Amino acid sequence: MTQRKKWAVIPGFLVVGAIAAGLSAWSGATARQADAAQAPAAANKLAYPKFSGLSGTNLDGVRNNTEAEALPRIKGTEGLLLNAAQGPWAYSGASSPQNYSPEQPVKFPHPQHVQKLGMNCTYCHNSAGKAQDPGLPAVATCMGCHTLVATGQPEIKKLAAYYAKGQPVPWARIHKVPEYVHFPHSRHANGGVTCQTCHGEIQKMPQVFQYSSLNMGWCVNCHIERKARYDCSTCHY
Amino acid sequence: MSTESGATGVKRRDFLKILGVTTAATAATGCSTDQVRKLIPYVASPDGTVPGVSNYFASTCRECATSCGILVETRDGRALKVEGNPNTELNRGALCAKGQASLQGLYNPDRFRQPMARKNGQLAPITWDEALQMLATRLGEVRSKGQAANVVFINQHESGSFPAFLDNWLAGYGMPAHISYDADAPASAIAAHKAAYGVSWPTFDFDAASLIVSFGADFLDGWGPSVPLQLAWADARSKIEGAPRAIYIGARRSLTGLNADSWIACKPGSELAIIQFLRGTKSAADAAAASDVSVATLDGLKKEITGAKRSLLLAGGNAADSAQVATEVAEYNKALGNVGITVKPAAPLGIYQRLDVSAAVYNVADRMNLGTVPVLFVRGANPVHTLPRSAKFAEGLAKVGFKVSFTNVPDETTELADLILPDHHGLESWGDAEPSANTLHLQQPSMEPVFQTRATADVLIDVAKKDPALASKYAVADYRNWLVARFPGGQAAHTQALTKGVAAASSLRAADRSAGDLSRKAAPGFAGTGDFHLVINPSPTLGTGAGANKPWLMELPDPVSKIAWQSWVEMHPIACKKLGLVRGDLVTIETAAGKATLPVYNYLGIRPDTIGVSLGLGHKSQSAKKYDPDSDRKTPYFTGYGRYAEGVGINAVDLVSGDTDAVSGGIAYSSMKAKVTKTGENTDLITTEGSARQHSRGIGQATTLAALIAARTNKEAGHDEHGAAAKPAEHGEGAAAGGHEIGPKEWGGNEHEFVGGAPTNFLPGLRSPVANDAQGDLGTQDSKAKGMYSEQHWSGMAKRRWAMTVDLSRCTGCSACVTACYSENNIPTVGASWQGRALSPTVWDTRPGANILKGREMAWIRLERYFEGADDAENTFDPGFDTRFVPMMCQHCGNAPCEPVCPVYATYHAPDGLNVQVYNRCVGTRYCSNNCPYKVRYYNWFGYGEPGRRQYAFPEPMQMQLNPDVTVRGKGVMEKCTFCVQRIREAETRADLEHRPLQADEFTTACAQACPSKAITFGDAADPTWTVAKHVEDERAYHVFEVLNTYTAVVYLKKINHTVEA
Amino acid sequence: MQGVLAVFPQLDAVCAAIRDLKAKKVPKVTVYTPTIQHEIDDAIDAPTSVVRVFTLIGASLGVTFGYWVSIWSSEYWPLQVGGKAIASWIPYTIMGFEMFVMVGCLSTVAGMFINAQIPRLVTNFGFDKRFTHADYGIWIETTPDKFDELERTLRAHGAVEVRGER
Amino acid sequence: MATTAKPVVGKIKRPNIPAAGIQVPAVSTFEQVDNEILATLKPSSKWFMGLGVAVFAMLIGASAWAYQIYWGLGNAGYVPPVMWGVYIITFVFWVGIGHAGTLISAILYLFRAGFRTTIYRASEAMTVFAVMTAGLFPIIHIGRPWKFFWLIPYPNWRLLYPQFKSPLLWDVFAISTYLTISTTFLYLGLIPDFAVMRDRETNPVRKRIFAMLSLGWKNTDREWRHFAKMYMFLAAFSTPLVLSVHSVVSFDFAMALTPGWHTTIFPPYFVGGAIFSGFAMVWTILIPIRKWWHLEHYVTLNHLDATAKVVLFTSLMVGSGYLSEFFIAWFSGVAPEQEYFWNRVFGQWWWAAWILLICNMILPLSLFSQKLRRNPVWLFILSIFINIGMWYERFVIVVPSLSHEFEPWQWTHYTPSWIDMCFLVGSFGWFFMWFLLFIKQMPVIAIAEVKEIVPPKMLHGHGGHH
Repeated sequence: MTQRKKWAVIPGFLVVGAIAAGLSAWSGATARQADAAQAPAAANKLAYPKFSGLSGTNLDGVRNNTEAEALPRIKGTEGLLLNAAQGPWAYSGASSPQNYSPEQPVKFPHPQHVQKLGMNCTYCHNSAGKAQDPGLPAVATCMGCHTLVATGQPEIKKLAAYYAKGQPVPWARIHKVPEYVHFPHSRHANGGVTCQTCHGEIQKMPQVFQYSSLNMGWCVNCHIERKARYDCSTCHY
Repeated sequence: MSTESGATGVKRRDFLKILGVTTAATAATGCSTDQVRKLIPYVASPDGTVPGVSNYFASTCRECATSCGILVETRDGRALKVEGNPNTELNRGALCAKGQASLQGLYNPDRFRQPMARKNGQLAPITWDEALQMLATRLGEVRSKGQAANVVFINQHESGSFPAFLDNWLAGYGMPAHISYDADAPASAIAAHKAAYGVSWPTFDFDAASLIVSFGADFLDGWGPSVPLQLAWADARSKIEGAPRAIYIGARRSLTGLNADSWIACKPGSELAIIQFLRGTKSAADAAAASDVSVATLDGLKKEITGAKRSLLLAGGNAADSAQVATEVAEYNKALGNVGITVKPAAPLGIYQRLDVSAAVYNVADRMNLGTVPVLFVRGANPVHTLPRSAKFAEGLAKVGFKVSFTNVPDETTELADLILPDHHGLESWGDAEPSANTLHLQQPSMEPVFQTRATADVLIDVAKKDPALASKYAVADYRNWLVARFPGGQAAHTQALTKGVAAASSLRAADRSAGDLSRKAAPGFAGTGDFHLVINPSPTLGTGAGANKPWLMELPDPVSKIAWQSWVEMHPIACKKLGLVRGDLVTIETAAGKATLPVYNYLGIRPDTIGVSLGLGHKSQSAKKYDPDSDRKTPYFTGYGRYAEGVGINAVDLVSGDTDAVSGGIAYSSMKAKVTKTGENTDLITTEGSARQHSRGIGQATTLAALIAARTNKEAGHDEHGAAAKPAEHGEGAAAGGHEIGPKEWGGNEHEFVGGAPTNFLPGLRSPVANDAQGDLGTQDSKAKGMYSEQHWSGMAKRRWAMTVDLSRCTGCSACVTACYSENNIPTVGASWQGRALSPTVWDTRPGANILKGREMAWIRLERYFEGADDAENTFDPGFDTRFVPMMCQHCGNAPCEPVCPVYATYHAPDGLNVQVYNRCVGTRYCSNNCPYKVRYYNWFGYGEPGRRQYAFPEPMQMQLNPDVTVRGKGVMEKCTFCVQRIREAETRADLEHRPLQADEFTTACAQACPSKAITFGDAADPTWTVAKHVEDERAYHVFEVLNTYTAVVYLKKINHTVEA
Repeated sequence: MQGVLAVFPQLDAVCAAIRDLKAKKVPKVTVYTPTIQHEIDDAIDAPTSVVRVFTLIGASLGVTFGYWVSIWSSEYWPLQVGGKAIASWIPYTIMGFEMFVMVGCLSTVAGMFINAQIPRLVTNFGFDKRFTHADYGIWIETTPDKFDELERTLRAHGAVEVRGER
Repeated sequence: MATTAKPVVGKIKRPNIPAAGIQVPAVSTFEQVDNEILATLKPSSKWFMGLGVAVFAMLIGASAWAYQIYWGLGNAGYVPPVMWGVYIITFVFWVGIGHAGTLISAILYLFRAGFRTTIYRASEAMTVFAVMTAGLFPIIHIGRPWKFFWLIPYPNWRLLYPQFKSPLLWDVFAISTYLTISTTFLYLGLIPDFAVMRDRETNPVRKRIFAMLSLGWKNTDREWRHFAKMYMFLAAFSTPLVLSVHSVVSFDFAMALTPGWHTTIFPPYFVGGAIFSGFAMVWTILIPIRKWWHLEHYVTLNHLDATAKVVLFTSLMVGSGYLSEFFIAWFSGVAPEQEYFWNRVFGQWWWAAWILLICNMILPLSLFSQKLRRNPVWLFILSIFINIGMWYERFVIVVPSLSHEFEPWQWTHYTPSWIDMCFLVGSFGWFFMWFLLFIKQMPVIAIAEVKEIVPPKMLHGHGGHH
């Protein structure tokens, strides 16, 4: 009768919009996977589950990656599942950004110290098991070795200069949860969470980058998986 | 972007460079994302310091002469909170509001930051070297001119070695012993104690007494060693068997009077007649005529005293003859055989040892005005403010050649000094105190100095070292070493003792002083003309003015009038009616010495022929410059008494002639008659009081001792285990006495049956032992045990039910808990002149207390003070009213009305029974507050916690006081009492790290910790090993607004009134 | 598209033309009217609109979604508020109702759009401006060979203008 | 517009709306309808002035909002525990205003009340703009408006969803549904009129715009058939919706346990009040419009008389609501409730309570007089009083209750501040800005629907019966 089917442009727009949104979500997820891949392969071991879309949400908390399968399944309402914690909307404006990797005033190579020399993390970050704060080594701690070791290297010279002036090294901060979140390192370290769970394979990072998103869904998923409390007042007060 | 951002500032970062590490996941002093980009480690780790873990340093409080032991919590090198030291006999872990607020003296934004000297009439910063040189030169000059004997050193009175040390130093230069001045000291009582008992302060044993009679001795208002007295009072009064009855005699019912069971409202100045009647030297009729108290009452009093098994009579007051009254009272104590039993001169407190009275400072003023004082030193004391104008102290100062101040904050006296050598704050200094013989309270710095200040003792040592004649006497490095050297056992023992803060040792004692020149004796009675007697009392929180630069104390409503940030005059409603005054009307008070215009507070507890004014406010700068909240709030403010005190209220001392008590030499404050004239203007009272009556709503409930004992007897006799008789306190049935009894019966009733058959009668203990049972019989089984709310849940949270009891028989209304809460929970003060709201887009309300006027105080715990009785106060004077003090905080209801109305789960019920407020989730609809029957939710109307905002409550360096465990709230967020959830979580974490379960009473909340009456108990009510679980079962227990079915976790224990047995 | 367009100023004229066309079983007739006239409805005697099916489906989906989103999200992270049941259907009825109305209405509108074939981009075809003003019209989609016959029929019933479009 | 019943073949009835009685006898042809109504769309200098005033008032509100977002809510008059004040009062006020429009366009449609035809478009537009105004206030009044999106259930990385038991969330759903539906209703009703305008417009740009807005509407029988069905369903949905929206708004209060709020009478009492205030606003808007644009023969005195009867009825409804509140407070025996109501009328809030009682209960009684019902000047004056009275009704509900609650220690007083007033002024500016823009761009009287009650041209005399 009349010119018909022109109205089809409207659902058309909707379809295009939906595809665009899906693509953006997918690319967000793949970007994260790519980041993880940047780090040594083992980092993927505890990597966050792959994006499976919102449809993947179910109350059983079943995750798509095989590593997680090995962990105890969470039944019933405990399953705060959440693939929603991935994708472009997963950005937490309040936390420091994922993959943030500022240059440090002294280029401290973790692989050299940890992998080659076999130093323990808590040698330097000595209050990780005792306090809220993991602690940074005092310059004097560095100089304990570096008055003798590798003194000729330019980075060590920088370090020695700080020490000589009696100044601390102004390390650039990488990981930061918002002020209203309490993250006691001690409780995590003592509860069997390895450093690598959150920080990635930090022993292999020549320059440290933020491995995890530090967003709330990321925190809560791990809490449920590890049977830690997930009450709000556990972290927020 | 983060609105929960906390404080940050240049200073803090500088500070960390020197000191320590910080940050990581801690909330709070936090800093918004872009502000902290650096992690600063130690250069060299101090031993035993773990970043992010608190260290506690035992030390001694220097806010008043009492010298309570304190524990200073420090984190990453900065002091966070001051608490009482539980190791001391004196204060047993308790601490008053003033002591808590010492932290704000430490971090006061207006503290001197380095030495200053007057150059061309202006104070200008100089270096310490220059300053010391200047001082040494001056001292040399004075000595060479032979004027040393005329030098005066006025020191804020303190107990311990320093006074003797100072006297020795002065003697070295040929200068006379210093004047140890304390405007707050109870001069009349000290003089009487010395005369009658031979010691300046005996121990009072309230526990041994069965009757306490106070003649104007306001021992709960900061009179004498207030914390120890309050502890003793509360312990004695909360006993049920043999608890003492208390009678207060005075023209104004002070906080002590309100806590007493009876008030004998005698005419001001007539206490002498009453004690003389009691001692038999005056007839009842004469005494009755003098005191305007009926003969029957006086006879009754005498009968009670003589009939009491053991009585304790105390006398204070600051009238012209108060010392004489006190002496007679002390003699009467002797006659009654109380000495050695309730009054123990054999166990004296040394805190007023070597105190000089005001008369001695008058003498200095006179000498200054004669021009005979070449150099004046002042340290801590502020005579320009605390002395009456007639002393002409400020005028005298102008005639002194060289004035040196060691005071570390600007005040009226220091402002006129030529050289300022700021002392360390008490929390940065070494020292000691000897409150009782051979008990030494040690004082040690809890942190590095905040500013470039130096301990006065160290300065004295340094100066002496520059003098060849004295150098050999001062061969120690500093005062600390001097202290250590004379400590028995030396360095090692001293270090060991510091861990406890107390040692069995004695300080270097200085000889006691005579009252001195008493030439300005006041005539007994009230001078001048006028219809009213003016009684003046030191403020329980601000003293005579020292507290006014600390916003916590300024914001703390007066325990009696509930007014903050303002001076007021108390008048009885009868007097108000006669003069046609309503609450808040401005009146002019005129005495022979001066006049002031003040708003009227109509107070039941003052005689109709008397008006009352409090000391503590009225700080004003001598300079022409006035504090400008717009420009001055960003920089230190070195005039007046700092930004918080400047221009607030009036100084009541300006209304008195300044004559002294004939015996003690203390200022006779209450010695003037006053004319009161109506100005016709009205101002708003800056008060937190809405209605002073509880309108039969059973908020503060009471029972009588007799009823309690009768019920116990019944129960023991096996009558009616479960009936009303077993709980006599319930619903006021047993409390007919006084006729003011209030219980749920009067509102709502308890005869109703609720839907679902939920029981409405109060069952002892919490109705809901664990949170998820809060639904009572109405809840569905399915929801009760869902997730974390199941007791079987892995988190185990639902096994606990955090709860609190408040024993109203102990609570005196002192409000120390309020300040403790401010300190622990980073609660902003909102009353400062720059924090007001905008009256137009560009004009701000700069009245002090403008926000309080709008009801916006943030105190998570508030002290409600309700009167019962005296209903027709406008027409008849009835001294027989009862007062209920109710600390009101979040009740952590099992069925919380606030929770279901929040659209975003910002408040919800945690499985362990807490009513949680998640600040970062809050969008600020304020619906929760509307729905809270207890009205205990507080809202951030402005960015009080946001640095850089006009209303920022923590001007640098005050942000260092912020507790890193507690989020600093941004604007637009609701907040409320959390039951100190940070302490709960910290204790749980600690127990977890140590692989053990939580111990009973392992920790407590800040309010409970601070309470000088030990009225608050906190803990897990679901675990019978905790004390609180026993308290909730108490026969006096009740919930506020039980009829609303909220199942609160805060249980109140009824006040016990001690009525006279007929 | 080809067809014949007739303009009628009077209501009874167009009704008569419709009845006649119907009787002659002329297919693909479109009637234009400036407003709803029951006489025309009566003449056309069209089947009931299928929009109501859209309404039913939309409203059912809406009420289901309203309940589902509130119940599911309450159960998803169970938090107790005020001692109430975690998922409580009584208050959730409001969500169910509002979604019932919202989705029901929007799907009704969608149903109308689909069935009435709007939005359409081209209106210059088989249409005359007068139809939105005061006149009635009939458009018959047909091949040019039938134009004359139809014109005659339409004019007979009072069409003031008949034009063929090709 | 549009009939719901399939006409019986052979017995043509023009059954519904015109039969209800109120007609427009002075309008005789379709041409006249088009010409007269479209003539109102020519902007006049008066209109520009009015728009200027409205935009200025709106800008006052907008700048006040910017100021408030920067500084926080402290500059408003809030005195805790009076945590809600002018913003919520104004919110409820505007939501209430909106109700008359939906009542007229939907409920009266279903009831076949003929007088709705000429006034429904203006009322529906009023609804949309009133709800748009109201919808801003919950956002304005919250402390952190930038977090408002947390009230919307959408999948997020926090894993958190809103709390569906909160009456505020019900509000979010109710108001957003209401806004969506009334906007849809307004727009769909406009489509045939857009087609008229498209075809009568000569300016090519405007023509293009109207062409887009009309969605290619051609007035075909097929369109009308589905349109009529849809219109009926929309009206059927809107009827319970309009009753539910103000009931849900009343739940904000009724669900709380505050004395003065916690009462079961609120939903009907709020809905009655909403319709009452909405009709008053319809008068405030329509009486000047009919005068200035000479539309008296469209909106006749008969129309005003009919609306006045509705106002009188709803006034009696709210009046009995007020009285029963007092009765229940007395009857309940609950002390805080009794004290609160005493305080409301004879205590610190007596002035507000009496303003509302006089404006809402006493003055509308004048409408028992037919003479006054047919006096546009009096109706206009009365409408202003009713608007004031209804604003105060919400004031009396919100503020005195909160200021005089269970806890006597927290009893307080409240006075709005300058910024509260800026928002109040701004809300009127915002509302009238949209309304003024609307009436000069779109026909304020529904063209197609008016044509329905105008006798059609007939070839053989007048057919049908009217």
